[in-house]
Amino acid sequence: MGNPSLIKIENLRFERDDTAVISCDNLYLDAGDILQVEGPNGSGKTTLLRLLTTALQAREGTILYCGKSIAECRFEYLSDILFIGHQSAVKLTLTAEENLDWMASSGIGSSSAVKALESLGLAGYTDIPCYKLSAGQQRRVALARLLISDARIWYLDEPFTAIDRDGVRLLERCMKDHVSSGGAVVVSTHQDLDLQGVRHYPMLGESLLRAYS
Amino acid sequence: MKFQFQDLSQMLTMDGHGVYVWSAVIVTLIIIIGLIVRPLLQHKVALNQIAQDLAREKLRKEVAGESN
Amino acid sequence: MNWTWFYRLGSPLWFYQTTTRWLPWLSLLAIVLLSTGLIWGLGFAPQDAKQGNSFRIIYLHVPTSFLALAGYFLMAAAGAIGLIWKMKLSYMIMKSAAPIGAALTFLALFTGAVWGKPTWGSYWVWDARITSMLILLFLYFGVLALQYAFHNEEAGNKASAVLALVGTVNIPIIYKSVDWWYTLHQPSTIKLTSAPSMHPDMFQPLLVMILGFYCFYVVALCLFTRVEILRRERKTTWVGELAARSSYEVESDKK
Amino acid sequence: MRSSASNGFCAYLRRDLRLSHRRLGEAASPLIFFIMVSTLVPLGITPDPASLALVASGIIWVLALLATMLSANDLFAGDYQDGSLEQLLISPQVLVMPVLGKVTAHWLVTGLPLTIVSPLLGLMLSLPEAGYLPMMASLALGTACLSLLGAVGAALTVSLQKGGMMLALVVMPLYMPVIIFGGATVQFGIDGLAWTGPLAILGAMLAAAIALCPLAIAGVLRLTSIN
Repeated sequence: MGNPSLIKIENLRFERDDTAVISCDNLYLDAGDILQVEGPNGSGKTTLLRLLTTALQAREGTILYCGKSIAECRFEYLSDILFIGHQSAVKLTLTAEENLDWMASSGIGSSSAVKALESLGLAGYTDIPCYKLSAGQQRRVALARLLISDARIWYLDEPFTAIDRDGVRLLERCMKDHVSSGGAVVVSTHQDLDLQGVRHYPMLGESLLRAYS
Repeated sequence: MKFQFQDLSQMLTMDGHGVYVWSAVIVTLIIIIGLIVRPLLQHKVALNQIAQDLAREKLRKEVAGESN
Repeated sequence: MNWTWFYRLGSPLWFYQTTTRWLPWLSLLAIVLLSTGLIWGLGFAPQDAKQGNSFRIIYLHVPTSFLALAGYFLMAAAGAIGLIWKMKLSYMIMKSAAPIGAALTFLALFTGAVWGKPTWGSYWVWDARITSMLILLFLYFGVLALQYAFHNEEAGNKASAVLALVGTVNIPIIYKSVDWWYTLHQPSTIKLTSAPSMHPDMFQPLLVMILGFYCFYVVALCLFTRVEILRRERKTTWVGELAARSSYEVESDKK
Repeated sequence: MRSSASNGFCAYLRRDLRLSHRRLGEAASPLIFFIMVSTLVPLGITPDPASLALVASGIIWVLALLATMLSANDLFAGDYQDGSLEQLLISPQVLVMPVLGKVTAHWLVTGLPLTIVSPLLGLMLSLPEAGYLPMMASLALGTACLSLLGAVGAALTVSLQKGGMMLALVVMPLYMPVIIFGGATVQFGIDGLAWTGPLAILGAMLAAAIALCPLAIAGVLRLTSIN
């Protein structure tokens, strides 16, 4: 037996008002992995990511982080993850730089905010309020967190929404750099990633599950 | 212990306080009975609903079985 | 320690079956107690020397006030059990207790107002106890409204459980403050607190009424909870069988 | 751990203050509401100073309560909509401190300005002179209490579309002790009684609220914001 996986899910089940939303097993994540969660709309991709980030609590099953249940090492686990969801958590009245600075000071990690924004193609836009930016640019502000964070595990929920082709390539490079330095990524997207060694994890909606059983 | 009124009509008027006493009694009774009847009706409705749902599902399964 | 009884208490099926057995007897007891108490109180209890016959409203006012308050604490306790032990049944009880409690609080206020008119010449006075009762009604409204505002039933249950608990912490504070406020502003013309020792002939029917109302409360709570159980457990086999049987009975009745 | 806890408090306090600074018009609206509605009172009742003096303390307190309650709804709504709340819930820190920071910011933006302009309202409503100091002292403590209680309501209703009215329903009964002792402090001052008594009780309520409300808010946010 080698080291335990970074993340391992055992028999996870989540229900909402007594109807099963997802049940998943056999999901593991090692350092250097990129895991692409796929599935039709409503199959529970977002729910899975929110379970992984502890925003939701599962009814049954456990999530193991380095072999320990995340309930036991919640603080360490949360310090080691970064989640970017549908909602970007960007405050529109603040400038891009202030947004990033704020995200860094709330425990995400620190390095130069402006540099990160510039390397995501936002040079010259760092000091104007975010409501003046386009949707794609706002998205880039949120994604700039990836560059300043020292979290090992990234959870990205539909990160390519509103992002142009250059942006997609940029983001893919970010992910590649991250995993080659020992990180891991879980990403939910319908897009085909232009990356080596992406593992796919199909999500089956509850209706599909029932049809198969 | 003895009946405090000479007859029922006197009990109804209660020396002028009858309106107050009896309106309190009537409103209380209406609400109490309502609190009992409402869940009883809903109980019946819920059971019928569930039975209908079950029957519909059964029908759907049969149709699906025939088509296969 | 054997805790199986505790978990069995949390089972909706167990609750449903047990109440099916006990409800008829309890309802009978409630009817007997309430009708005895009512006839005794309205017809046979001696009249009050000062208030005359209007005092007979006490036989409705006091039990409803008792239950209005006790019902709130019961609701909060059920909510707390739900939050701590994640027991589904206790959320159902909490949800059922809210409308019953609100109705009883309204009754307490209504009977109080009707009692007030002949006794002090006014339907409404800002007396400490009446005002507290009104605030209690508002607390019930808050819990009820919150319950129905959520699309997600679980979130609604949790939110209203927390609100009920926050309300429980606040009830003593509210009562004390309102009491203090009342003594501050007490108008000298109206003196409400007239509860000297009651004559036993007056007190006995009151006791019967209080007991009767408690029985009624349990019956109503069980009935509401049973409906809630059916709704929440509709996908289980036992509810399915129950529904099938009842619809079969209806069919055979028609024939 | 400790440094990160106080960090969370300061970080959220600073951010929320900066956000309201950027949207000064929105942040000032409770204050403007407070002043504007108070001019309705003489129009609705009477311009007679003697009659106004009788009700002035109560009206100022009721208006302060309404202004605080109306603004409490925005306490978590913005963060919920743009996803910041979710990030807060999964951040590795004790939730109580950021929550307390946010509530403090809310008080600094609503309760404190209300307290500062209240003498103006006292003037307009011809509040007797002896009432000014107790009014300001009680408003300062009382609005802090109201902010904390309002935040509990805001947390309970954060995921609802029409949270505003629901918030009012939920927190109004909880506000009543505050308004009783707040109004009494002013009245005691006017009547020449020892107004520090009710003020002390208001302070005790605030202390209890500071200890309990953030815990309740943190718990409620975890329970209900995730839908």
